Amino acid sequence: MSADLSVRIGELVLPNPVGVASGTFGYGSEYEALVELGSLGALYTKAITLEPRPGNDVPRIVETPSGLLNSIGLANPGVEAFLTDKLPALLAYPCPVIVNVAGATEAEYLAVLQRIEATLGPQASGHPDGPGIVGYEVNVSCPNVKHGGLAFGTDPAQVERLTSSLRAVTKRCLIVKLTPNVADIGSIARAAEAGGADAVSCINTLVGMAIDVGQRRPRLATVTGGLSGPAILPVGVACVYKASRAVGIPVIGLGGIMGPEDALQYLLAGASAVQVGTGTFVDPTTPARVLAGIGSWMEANSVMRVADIRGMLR
Amino acid sequence: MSADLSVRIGELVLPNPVGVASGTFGYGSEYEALVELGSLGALYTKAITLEPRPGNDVPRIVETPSGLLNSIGLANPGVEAFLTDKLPALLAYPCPVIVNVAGATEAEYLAVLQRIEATLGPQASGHPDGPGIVGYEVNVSCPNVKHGGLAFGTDPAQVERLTSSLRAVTKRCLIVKLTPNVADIGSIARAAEAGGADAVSCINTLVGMAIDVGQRRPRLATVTGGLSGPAILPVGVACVYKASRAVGIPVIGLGGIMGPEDALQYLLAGASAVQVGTGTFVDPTTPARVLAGIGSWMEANSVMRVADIRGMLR
Amino acid sequence: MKQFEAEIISNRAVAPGWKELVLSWDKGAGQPEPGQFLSLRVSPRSDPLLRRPFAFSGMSEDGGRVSAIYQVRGPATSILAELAPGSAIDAIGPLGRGFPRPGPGELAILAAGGIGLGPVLFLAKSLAASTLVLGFREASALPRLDLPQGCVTCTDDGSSGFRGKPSEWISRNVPSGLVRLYGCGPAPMLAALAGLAAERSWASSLSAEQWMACGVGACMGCALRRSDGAGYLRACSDGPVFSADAGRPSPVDWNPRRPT
Amino acid sequence: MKQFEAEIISNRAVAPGWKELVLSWDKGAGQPEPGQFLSLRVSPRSDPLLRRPFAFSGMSEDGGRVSAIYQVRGPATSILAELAPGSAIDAIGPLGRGFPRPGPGELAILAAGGIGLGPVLFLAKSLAASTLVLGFREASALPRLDLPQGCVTCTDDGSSGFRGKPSEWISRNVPSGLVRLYGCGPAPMLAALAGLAAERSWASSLSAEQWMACGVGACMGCALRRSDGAGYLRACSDGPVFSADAGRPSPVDWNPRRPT
Ligand SMILES: Cc1cc2nc3c(=O)[nH]c(=O)nc-3n(C[C@H](O)[C@H](O)[C@H](O)COP(=O)(O)OP(=O)(O)OC[C@H]3O[C@@H](n4cnc5c(N)ncnc54)[C@H](O)[C@@H]3O)c2cc1C
Ligand SMILES: Cc1cc2nc3c(=O)[nH]c(=O)nc-3n(C[C@H](O)[C@H](O)[C@H](O)COP(=O)(O)OP(=O)(O)OC[C@H]3O[C@@H](n4cnc5c(N)ncnc54)[C@H](O)[C@@H]3O)c2cc1C
Ligand SMILES: Cc1cc2nc3c(=O)[nH]c(=O)nc-3n(C[C@H](O)[C@H](O)[C@H](O)COP(=O)(O)O)c2cc1C
Ligand SMILES: Cc1cc2nc3c(=O)[nH]c(=O)nc-3n(C[C@H](O)[C@H](O)[C@H](O)COP(=O)(O)O)c2cc1C
Ligand code: FES
Ligand code: FES
Repeated sequence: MSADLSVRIGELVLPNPVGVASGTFGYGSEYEALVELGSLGALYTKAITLEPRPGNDVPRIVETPSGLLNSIGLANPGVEAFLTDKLPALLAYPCPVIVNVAGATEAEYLAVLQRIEATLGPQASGHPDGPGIVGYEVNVSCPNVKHGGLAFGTDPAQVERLTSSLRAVTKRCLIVKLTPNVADIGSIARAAEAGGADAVSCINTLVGMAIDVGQRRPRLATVTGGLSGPAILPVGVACVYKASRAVGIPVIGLGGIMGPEDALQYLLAGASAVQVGTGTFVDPTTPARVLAGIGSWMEANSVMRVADIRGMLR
Repeated sequence: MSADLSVRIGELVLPNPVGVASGTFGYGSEYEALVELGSLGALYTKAITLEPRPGNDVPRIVETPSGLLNSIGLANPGVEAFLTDKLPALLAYPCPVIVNVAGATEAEYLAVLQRIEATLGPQASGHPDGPGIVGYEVNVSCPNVKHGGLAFGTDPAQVERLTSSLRAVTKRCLIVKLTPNVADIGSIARAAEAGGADAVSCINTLVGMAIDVGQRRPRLATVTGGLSGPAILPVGVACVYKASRAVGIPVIGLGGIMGPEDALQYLLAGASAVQVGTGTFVDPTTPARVLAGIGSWMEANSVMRVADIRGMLR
Repeated sequence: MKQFEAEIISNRAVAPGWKELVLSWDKGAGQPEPGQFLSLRVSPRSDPLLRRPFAFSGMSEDGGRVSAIYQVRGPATSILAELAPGSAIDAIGPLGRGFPRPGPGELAILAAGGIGLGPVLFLAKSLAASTLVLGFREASALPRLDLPQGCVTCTDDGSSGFRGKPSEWISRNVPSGLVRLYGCGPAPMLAALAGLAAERSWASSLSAEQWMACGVGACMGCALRRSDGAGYLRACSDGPVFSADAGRPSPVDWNPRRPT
Repeated sequence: MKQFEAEIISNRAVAPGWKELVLSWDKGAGQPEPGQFLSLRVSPRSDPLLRRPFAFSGMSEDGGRVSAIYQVRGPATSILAELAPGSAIDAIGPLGRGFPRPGPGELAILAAGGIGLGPVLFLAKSLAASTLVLGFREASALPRLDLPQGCVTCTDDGSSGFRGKPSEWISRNVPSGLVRLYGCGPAPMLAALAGLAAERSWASSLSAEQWMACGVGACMGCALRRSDGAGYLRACSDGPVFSADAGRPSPVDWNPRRPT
């Protein structure tokens, strides 16, 4: 009998645990020549906001030791252009698609979701385990302009309120993506669960900064940026370990996954699924290698269902 | 005219900006054969607690991508043995020594400081720019047992109270060492300043975790540990940038410094001085190379006083 | 576009701090054009982490080998410089949009400086006729390569050929007329070339450089400011070559100034 | 103890997955003793990051060269295995406390397994008389080295020499009497040797392995549990060799079990 790689998140069933992370896979078409989309557990889109956003000033990226610091900003065409220009292709992909949503106010998040829901119609009944837009990932690392610019995701009360207002407008899978830039990620995960999230994903990038000492300038035009890549792997694994012990809903792990061992660390720490971000830039075969390596590990350890791995940490 | 490398922190004057970080340089004697102690800007001791502590169970260290994850715990002989066994040698060193202090309750921190102050006597008047015990660094990353185990350093109110009670018992330089595991390091730095600290240092380690997927066990006996080394460099630089803009007192930067460029990033971000930690393990010449490199950079940029670097970021 | 394990055929020094890499090429990846590039992962470790982009400097007649000329600058190029013939390297390409052919009647003027040498040499080889102008710091930086006959060399100090920048040579020696100005090199050179083309109403096709993370258009990291102010274009997939014609201004802003 | 740039004199394969490194030695660092080790930084990049400890396997007569036998296991040893003779490497040593000489009348029995081979061979060379017992997985793992005459080889599968572990050979073949049992190898082997020594009331000197960060006693990272429960000792500076005598039990707990 072959292993069961499927992942259940609320009502949703993903074909396998290895997705590609928001902002690192564009809208899919960019990597089509290099990555077989049909083998992805889920494709998380670049963040969508209500209005089009050009993104931050340049330079936007710089390499740090085992890390990538970026300040892309929420560069995206806005929800209307997304629906006309990107959605048709996304609906035709052979893998589940999850739309990453961002905003500067609660109202903005809500408007994006409502607009997409209005276009897609309510979710078909039964278990949606096929392709199509199967859910939303809410990026709460955005600064809340009404709360002095501190990110939504640093305050449990804001996370709970935002989650429950989004919950009210969709039956699709609702994932809240947590920021690691907090003292107690468990309390934020619990707030997302209380607000009605089907899952939480973590981690988003760590706040970081790099300076060109010759030029005496920050290397990023925005001064600080978000740190991703292998450097943050141990931080992500610790966050998943804590978040998965704080909530009953599934946790999706990401941050620094470059190969199967890294992904297995997340699954053993308590994640139900993982996402590959920066690892795809470095090697576009990473998602496929990770999936194959999880399969081999399961075989070597006589594990029949990927869902069982999270209980296997000694 | 040669450059002025001295650093002023409150009343204290350090001979140069490059110190060695707490917990990474033992009590000095361990590195005496490899590092010229007389060239150090300051030597920060391993944390001292009231009672002797054996430290955490083993294994205690594991390497991660460009990082070191440790769970040494506060392994130390306790303040009494420190005073009898370690203090005489520390007083004889040709560099300023700063004692790192830790505890599980406010009372414990206070007792350690009082005990050391009682032994040393009040500070000699005038500018203490020579060797000897010139100050304390308060490690607020320790879990507060009376507050559910969350670290002191994650709550501004606790940091302010702890700082002001320590301030009351010493005239020596008082540095509060901040944890990066918070949403807003500026607010914690302000609390330390309000409590009467002469400076803040940042960053302590990031919470991290690594799993041996073959053994299905956490690699550290304590499950999670503290991440240091080049992986955290951009996080430390961002913290110093923010903390130095939040307070008027000096900021001492550390985290991932491996060479002069890294240290200069901290100084340009707003630090008045730096510390080398993990970098000494990797290459014991790091503190000396960093100091020499800062000197060359100052010459190339016609900077006469190291204290001027912090205002030079464009 | 394809990802494959290329074999290093040779990796020889061509000038102080400069090397020429020759790689086996998987024809299934498609035929590289001048101005396009490939991305290489120089080490399986995570420092350095990101792939690095290098422009093609040529292709063997049978299409089975490609080359790139590179400058040893930092960690990745230092590691690359040590790789021995016979070793394998993870390559993705061809990437980006290359140089367009000259329009009917357009005289092709090609200018290169620094790391722009490779793509411009490749372009020169692919054109029946062109004027090739290469800039170097000094005579000792001239590469040991078979440069096309009649190519103009410029040095900053006049130690070989014309004293000055390629843009200065072109400005003095190329008469007005139907010209397409091609260029690749450091940002100030591109700005000078763009200015010259605008002044003379020449068409231009310039290749931009920008830090890259994905190299395929997915991350928006390699953004270049649009000249019309309406946001950004991607160096890796909208470019790296951007063209301007009589009626159509350059889509990207070649002015290297940074806003404050 | 000193930090210096050593030159790699040779770096040859001695068995599948095993190499012998020979380095120039700075005599100002002091003369290495069997059981002591050196720490190497294998790459200037930050991944792999930490220095790696390797026990000395020998020293040239003039003291100008030292050697270490190592197994290619992970990133650092893979990089080390590729370093060519003539290259420089950052070395610190000698570190730690080595094996004590046998006491008066003590018969020296030496056991090695896995990466314990190097230090035990060095010890054997330094002693006038000893019984040397080496354990390997199978015949093909035997190194191409000049092993001392009369040394006993054991293999797990019996494909060469004694079938079984060194501790088993010793237990069967060494009569009770005044013995010092020396050993270095994997944790289960050390536990077996410690048990055997206790049972026979032999003195023992065993070398421990533990992850290290500083290698000089400063970080407390390489802690080993004390046998008396009173905290920890440092493998790098209190050890790596720890001894037990008739009246004095081993200071460290050789039992590799991990608490749950
Ligand atoms: C489309 C494209 C084509 C290229 N073609 C070539 C080529 O044919 N030959 C060649 O030698 N190089 C080429 N480069 C540049 C090459 O990618 C960099 O030199 C290389 O990535 C440097 O890596 P490193 O780790 O050695 O140095 P790093 O430490 O990464 O860089 C060293 C210094 O080089 C500069 N630099 C490096 N990369 C960039 C970049 N992407 N944008 C701006 N400045 C940069 C910076 O000043 C940096 O401080 C090209 C770049 C692009 C974007
Ligand atoms: C005092 C001392 C002396 C040593 N002498 C030798 C020697 O003479 N020859 C030799 O080949 N090796 C020796 N070692 C071990 C050697 O240091 C490691 O094999 C090396 O560090 C592995 O580095 P790596 O990056 O290649 O592999 P890593 O990825 O670091 O390790 C690969 C695997 O090896 C094991 N391992 C590595 N280092 C240690 C350690 N310190 N403690 C426990 N397990 C470990 C782990 O199972 C790990 O998964 C010694 C270690 C110590 C502490
Ligand atoms: C270039 C880039 C752009 C990103 N854009 C987004 C985004 O739009 N929305 C979001 O939630 N996360 C975004 N992220 C964060 C990633 O999805 C991911 O959480 C993070 O990079 C950590 O994973 P990694 O180390 O595997 O990259 C972005 C990351 C990178 C590197
Ligand atoms: C092995 C080890 C032990 C440490 N012990 C202490 C300690 O006792 N007190 C403290 O304040 N910080 C301690 N730290 C934190 C360091 O002082 C420093 O803040 C951190 O390692 C980041 O700097 P680095 O990247 O240069 O190492 C320790 C770090 C390491 C790696
Ligand atoms: S490098 Fe990613 S979009 Fe160009
Ligand atoms: S490795 Fe640091 S104390 Fe032993």
